[in-house]
Amino acid sequence: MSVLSFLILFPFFIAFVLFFLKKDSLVRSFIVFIGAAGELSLSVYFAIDSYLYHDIEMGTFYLSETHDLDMLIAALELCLMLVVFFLAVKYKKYPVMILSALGTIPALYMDLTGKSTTMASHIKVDHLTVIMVLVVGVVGSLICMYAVGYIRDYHRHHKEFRDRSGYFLSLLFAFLGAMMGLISSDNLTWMFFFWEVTSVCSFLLIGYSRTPEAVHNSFRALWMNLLGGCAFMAAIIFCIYVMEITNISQLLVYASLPTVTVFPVAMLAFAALTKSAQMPFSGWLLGAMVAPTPSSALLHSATMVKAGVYLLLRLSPMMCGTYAGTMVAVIGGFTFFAASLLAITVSDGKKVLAYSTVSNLGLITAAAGCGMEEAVWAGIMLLIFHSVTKSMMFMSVGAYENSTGSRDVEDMHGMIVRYPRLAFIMTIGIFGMSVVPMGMCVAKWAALRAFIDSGSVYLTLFLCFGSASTIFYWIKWLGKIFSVSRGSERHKDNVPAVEWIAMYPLAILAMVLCLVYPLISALAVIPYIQNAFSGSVSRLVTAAFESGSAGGEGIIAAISTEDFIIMGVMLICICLLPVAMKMVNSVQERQVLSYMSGFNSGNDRSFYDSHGEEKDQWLSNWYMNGLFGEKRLLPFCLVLSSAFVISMMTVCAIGGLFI
Amino acid sequence: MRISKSPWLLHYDGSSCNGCDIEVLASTTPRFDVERFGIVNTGNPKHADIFLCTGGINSQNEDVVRQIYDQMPDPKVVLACGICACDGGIFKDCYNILGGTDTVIPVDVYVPGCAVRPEALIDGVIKALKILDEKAEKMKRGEYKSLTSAEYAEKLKGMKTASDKEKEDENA
Amino acid sequence: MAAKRSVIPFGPQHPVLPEPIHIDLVTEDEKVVEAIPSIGFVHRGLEQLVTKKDFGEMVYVAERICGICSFGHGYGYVKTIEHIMGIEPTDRARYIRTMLFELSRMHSHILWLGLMADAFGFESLFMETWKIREKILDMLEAATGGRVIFSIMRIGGLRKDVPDDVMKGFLPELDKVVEGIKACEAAFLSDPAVLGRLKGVGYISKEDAIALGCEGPFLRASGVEHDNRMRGYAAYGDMDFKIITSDEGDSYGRCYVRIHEIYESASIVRQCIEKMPQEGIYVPIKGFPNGEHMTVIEQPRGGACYYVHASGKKFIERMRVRTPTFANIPALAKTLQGCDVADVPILVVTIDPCISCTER
Amino acid sequence: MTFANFTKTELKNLFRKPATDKYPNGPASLKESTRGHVSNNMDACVLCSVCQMRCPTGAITVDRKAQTWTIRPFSCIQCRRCVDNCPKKSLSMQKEYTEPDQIKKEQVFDLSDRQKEVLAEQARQAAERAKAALEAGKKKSSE
Amino acid sequence: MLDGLEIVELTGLLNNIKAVKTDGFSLMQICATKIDESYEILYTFGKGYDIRNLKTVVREGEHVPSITDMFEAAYLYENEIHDLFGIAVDGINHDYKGTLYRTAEETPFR
Amino acid sequence: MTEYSMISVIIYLIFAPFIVSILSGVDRIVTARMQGRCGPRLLQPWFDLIKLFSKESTAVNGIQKILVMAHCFFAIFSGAIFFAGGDILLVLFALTMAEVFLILGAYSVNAAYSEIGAQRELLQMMAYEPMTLLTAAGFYLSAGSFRVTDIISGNVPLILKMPGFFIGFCFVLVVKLRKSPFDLATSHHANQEIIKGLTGDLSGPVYGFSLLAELYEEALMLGMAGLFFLTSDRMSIIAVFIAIAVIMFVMSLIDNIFPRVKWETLLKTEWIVTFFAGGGNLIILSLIRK
Ligand code: SF4
Ligand code: SF4
Ligand code: SF4
Ligand code: SF4
Ligand code: SF4
Ligand code: SF4
Ligand code: SF4
Ligand code: SF4
Repeated sequence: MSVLSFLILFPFFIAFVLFFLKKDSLVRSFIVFIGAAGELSLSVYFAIDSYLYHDIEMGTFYLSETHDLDMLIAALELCLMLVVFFLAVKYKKYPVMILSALGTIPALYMDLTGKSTTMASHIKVDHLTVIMVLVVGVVGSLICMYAVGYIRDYHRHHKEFRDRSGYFLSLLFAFLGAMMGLISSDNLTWMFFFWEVTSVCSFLLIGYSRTPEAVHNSFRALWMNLLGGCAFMAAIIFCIYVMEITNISQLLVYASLPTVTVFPVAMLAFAALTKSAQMPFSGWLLGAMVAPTPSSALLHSATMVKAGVYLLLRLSPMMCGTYAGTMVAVIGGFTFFAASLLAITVSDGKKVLAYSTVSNLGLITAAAGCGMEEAVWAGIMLLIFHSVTKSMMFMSVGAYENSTGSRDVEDMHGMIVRYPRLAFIMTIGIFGMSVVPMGMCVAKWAALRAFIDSGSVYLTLFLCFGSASTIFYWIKWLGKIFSVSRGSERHKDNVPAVEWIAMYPLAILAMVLCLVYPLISALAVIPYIQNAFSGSVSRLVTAAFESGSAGGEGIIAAISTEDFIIMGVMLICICLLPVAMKMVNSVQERQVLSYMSGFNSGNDRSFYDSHGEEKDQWLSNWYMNGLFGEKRLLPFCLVLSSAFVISMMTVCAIGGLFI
Repeated sequence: MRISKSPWLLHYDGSSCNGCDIEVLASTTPRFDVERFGIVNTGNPKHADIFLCTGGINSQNEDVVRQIYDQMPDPKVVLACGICACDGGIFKDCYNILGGTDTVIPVDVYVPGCAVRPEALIDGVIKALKILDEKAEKMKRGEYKSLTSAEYAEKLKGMKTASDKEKEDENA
Repeated sequence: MAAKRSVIPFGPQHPVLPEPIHIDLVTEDEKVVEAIPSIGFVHRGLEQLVTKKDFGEMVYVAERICGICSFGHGYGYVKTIEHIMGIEPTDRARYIRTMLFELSRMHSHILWLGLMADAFGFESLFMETWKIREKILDMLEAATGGRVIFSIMRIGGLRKDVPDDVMKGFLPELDKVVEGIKACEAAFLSDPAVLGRLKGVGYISKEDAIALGCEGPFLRASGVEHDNRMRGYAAYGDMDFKIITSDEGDSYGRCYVRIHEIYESASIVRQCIEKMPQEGIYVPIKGFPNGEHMTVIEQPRGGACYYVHASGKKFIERMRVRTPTFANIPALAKTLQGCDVADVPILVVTIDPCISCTER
Repeated sequence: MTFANFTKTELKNLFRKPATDKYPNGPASLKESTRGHVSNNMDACVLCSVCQMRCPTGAITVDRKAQTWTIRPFSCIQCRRCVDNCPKKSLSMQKEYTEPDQIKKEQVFDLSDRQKEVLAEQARQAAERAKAALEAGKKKSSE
Repeated sequence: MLDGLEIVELTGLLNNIKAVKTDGFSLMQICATKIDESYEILYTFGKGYDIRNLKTVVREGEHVPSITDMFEAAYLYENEIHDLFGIAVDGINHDYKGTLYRTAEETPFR
Repeated sequence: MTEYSMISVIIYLIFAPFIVSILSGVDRIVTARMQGRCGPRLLQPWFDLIKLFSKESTAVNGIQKILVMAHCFFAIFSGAIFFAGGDILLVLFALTMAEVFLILGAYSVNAAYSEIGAQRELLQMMAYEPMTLLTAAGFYLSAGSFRVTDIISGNVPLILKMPGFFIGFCFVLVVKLRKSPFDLATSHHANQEIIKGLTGDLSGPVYGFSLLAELYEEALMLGMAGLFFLTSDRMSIIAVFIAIAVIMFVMSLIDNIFPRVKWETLLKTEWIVTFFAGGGNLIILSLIRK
């Protein structure tokens, strides 16, 4: 327990210290470094510790008596509400006050009256927790390290913003702590508290630069998340007053009684959808791109948005075949597809990443909503791979922006020659996101199989269409990086060492994960699924069991050893490419100009134009704005998904409350 | 395996009157069907083995012709199609005509005609294919490398100065 | 923020267009947002040859202004000189000229159909049309001795007579040509897949077409009833034919006009052969031309102007040709804005560019 | 509108004999009137140089000293102007075209022996006439 | 011998052309001819089958106003005259500045 | 790996290019005949390939070359997995990977037409991938496994269960065999607005590698088409050959009676066909399975 509490509290402590170190100094960098390194090693230690000394098979439970802590949490909740109130008044955004109050006041009431605790323990550690702790701990800490270098450059480039980097770093750490709390809480009220902390932290981070756009976007993020918080609260109230339970694990016991659980599950799922920026709520995440890159990386890839899907994955045993499950699956699948199409139409690197995040979260959501073991397996795998790869992508885009002043994909032309190291990171990232044998694709593969098995035609279709679109935007990006024109030279990138410290391990991790994922699967994911689903043998799952393809064995069978070896070979071949490149390039051959209709002006960059002058050739990617443009597709998607969510929620509410 | 079994052809219209061009095009159509000899009209210098140039060279297209020629991989042959491409034809007195194709790149086969007949073109191509095979043979033995257009220009300069000298001698 | 636009060169060397035309294309995805054409790759300066070749020799140069409308150019030049010198060619010469002119028009239009098919990627249609075209080339060769350059024109008439039995032999061939074109017409004008590539592509309104000075089928496809043959030169005054127009104003309309003009031309050729007068083929000329004149005739691609300024010497002062393609280029530049990259060849082909005569 | 209406034509073609000429395995399709290359009947040519003057591309050279008539087929545009203008009708247009070649060959026609004699005879007569005229002139002047 | 020929002063050129335009004519061609030391510029307009010609004489060094405001398509002709004859044309809406024809010999007709 | 799969992989590796060359030689002759021409020799595609390898190797830059070779390697590799009876999804993913390398190769030269070709190739992938994935899903549903060895061990030809998938797959074939109306990215006719598209800047042996890859890829695609007909019965191999012959014929006919469409039409057509033919069949199969 002490490790865990340290894991949660330590970041808060660092955050507290950093809050007062306003000036950039060696001391501050050192503290960040210590904090990050500490958190990282702690989480690894925690994982090993849990495996070796605790019973994570059935979950280890802590803290069943917590009156004092509850009071503390109530007080902190009140503080959060006040912060929101203060800023809402300051920027005249009053509606968020209502949302905030709607969520917080019942929580306060229950905390103070002690309703929110039964004898059940508040903290639970099982396989999923360990996985999440590792993800958040490793990726999150690396991001914090990266942030030190980044925020310095950021302020060097953006003199117009006031340097509040201490506050920024402190928020990042607070966030980390909150995430740790969230993933280890079993008690719903506690979870709610951490949930709200992440909402408010992200709100503050998005509004960091205080430009009107940033403020506007931050409030959008806030109200969406608070709306989710209200739904969360509704679920808690229902659990406490109707079902007389307080914990998620207790809720899971009712998995086989979908009529009982449909209301709380639907409400929690709704909250998760807002947090994971699923379709009608995807707007906040896109808007969050105004924030400095580390917060984008942290919010969008590694942590906050993962909180949503984490909750969904927890709930997934209760979603198979229920209305709530259908809602989640459809929204997830739809988001996966629609966001990939939207990602095609944008050229701002961070925006592409944001849409792709929304899209991938959609897939995880769909996997959770589908509720089949294999799907959940794929969902968890996706979550791991996505965190590592996407945070790396965000970091490299940020580093590129700080080196060149632009983060537009179109400006990454010929990066492989100009900034080879960054290009290398990005290439790994993009490969990781899009092609086999890298992780994401393998998980998609398992998901496809699960979707087919579950008989949901719509999910299968969404997945097929969505992954085809995914390839498009990733590869065109990669293509830009590889477009080399003769005579371009290597530029010096001014990426600080700390950023490399963050990026290299992630890059290596991304590669290594591809090789060791069977291990992760066997050690953590499959045991978790077997436990989680043991109590809830729904009709569909039984069917799957009978056909002999579900369960631990089935999941491994989805990707057989043979396939795994083949993929290993592919990975090695890809790794050998740079070597081959060196070798082939050593063979001299006649170099010719690239083809420009015979009117090349002597280098690969320009041709003679209609006025006989040299004109630079410029090659831009496709964005298909006419077909899938944000203006065209987005409103349509939002309306469609909102209508769907509203109707499904209504059905669930009526079904859960009155039947 | 002879390279001449699959000659791919690139056609560029220098400053022809179109007469030769349509005949070149006609030779790819059913009546003459040069695909019988494996000829494909590629249009891309990087894939081509035979460069078929019609029309004379003028000051605006000389660079284009040079560039296309240089972009073609060895072994390659150049066919000058039509009288214009052979020596400037009826236009050779025009202020903007520098001369036939051989003023900028080396020509392997001259195909006369105004306009060149598809049959003559076929004859010319068949002749060119023999040369292509010879070049390929020599290339294999490492004895052959085609001149680049720049080298050719040098060579021409050399030739000219030599003949100029002769003329001067004569005058003297 | 980098522009999401590509700047690419299109031509001069380009596979779909044997014509060395160059266009600077600025595109967004596949949409062309800006297109600046440039010509001059074929510019020879043949108008200046008048200072080196006498007015009789210039006929050979005029024929080689373009190898496709070779006959028309020869005719245009000769007619201008004849007008200045006040010569009236014999009836038989007029009829044979008309017949050859219309055969050239047919071969040119069929050639165009093929290139059009090629431009939208319909290879077999291209092959089919060019297969049919060979029949006309055979006729032309039988009549004149050349497939594309005829060398039959002379000031005052023709250099060579075409025997009547040869001309009679054309009639059944013409029927076959028309029949073949009918089969292709089905593909051009009523296949939905082809229509998808033609309808609405490169629209020019009637007003624009007139204002931009468009010519020929391009103009008629925008609904303007204008055909210089109606001026009645050569033997057109004696012929019965109608002006083909279309109100579509797009690439489809241009196909429609050209295909139907082929039928009209076939009918004119037939009329010529049937009514062929029997008498000499040329009148001798004396002296040198003196004066200036501009002739406007209808080439396959539209009206062409021939201007000659002569001052009674062996060498004329100035010859100028304004060709239909030249007149159509501003309209082309206009239609290119906003089209797809895939449509660029189609649009360039719809004006039926003969850069050769455009740049001379 | 009929979908894929070219199918019939294509299938018909498939089962028909191809429209392709046999050339080069068969004869080239040359018409009676085809303008191929210029040839000179050196039995009739008088080396008057009219053809050289008339040729638009300067493809003909008449060398009276060497008694040859030379054509550069790689410059000839087959316009037939020389043929039409030859006063002796010694030129003719053959329907076979000039073969492609690796170099731009010239074709030299030597005057036939008979014609050489004829020309020499003519020249002698001309010389005599000139001489006679000259003498006549001399006489006149002396007178 | 030219149809509807009218010879106008360079100064009155634009007004005359405006009148032609008001009559509904469109531009057919513009060309130049060098006569001794000056240049004749011939503007040809057409309406249906009617033709009207305007001729003006430009001396060496004189500038010609562009008519591209009235006839958009005139730019090619004007550029051509500039490139081949070296006559300066002012205010062309699309001025190639001497690069329409990139000839070996500059202004060969001059 | 069983002996059978060993043998079939070896046959594939050694003979596939040759066999596919002959097939496309036949295709070229048939095309020519449809156009009223004689057409090339039967082995013409093979000659073309060999020729390329004897040409001089020129390159715009070094990266391009290695990327194209990687493309070739992975194309062959994915075919090998298929003929070894491996997982069909893995085959498709590996094929995608191969395509990616080709596209990167085209990007790497920084030339207008290559890049347009690359974008279009990407677009084509986007257009046909849903269908190929769905086809795999269809095989899984009807044969209970993604593995080729399991798929062909049934008693009835799967085409009976999967007609919709087959129709959709034929649309994919039009793209993959680079036939009009969908040959947007390169063009097997030299007459289109982009010059051989993404292979436009390859020359000599490097281009040879990409053609070789194409031959292997075609073998793979035809093999996949064969899966619809192959059963545990040995004689079904004859059905496969007949089917492939018919498919090839229909492909060249289609090639000859259509103009090329534009990219939007391609995308829409492919997706609509995928959605209705593939999706419809998928629904039916799922229902049957339940
Ligand atoms: S290379 Fe040029 S375009 Fe690219 S970032 Fe540097 S300065 Fe800008
Ligand atoms: S082409 Fe331009 S943008 Fe690209 S690397 Fe070279 S200089 Fe930079
Ligand atoms: S040789 Fe004759 S036909 Fe050929 S381009 Fe020259 S002038 Fe035209
Ligand atoms: S597109 Fe190719 S085949 Fe067609 S005319 Fe042009 S060069 Fe010839
Ligand atoms: S459009 Fe011009 S270049 Fe093309 S074939 Fe016709 S005449 Fe020749
Ligand atoms: S318009 Fe074109 S085809 Fe007609 S004569 Fe002029 S150049 Fe030739
Ligand atoms: S060929 Fe005729 S024109 Fe020529 S030199 Fe001989 S006789 Fe005179
Ligand atoms: S045919 Fe014409 S070009 Fe040839 S030699 Fe006679 S006059 Fe000269």
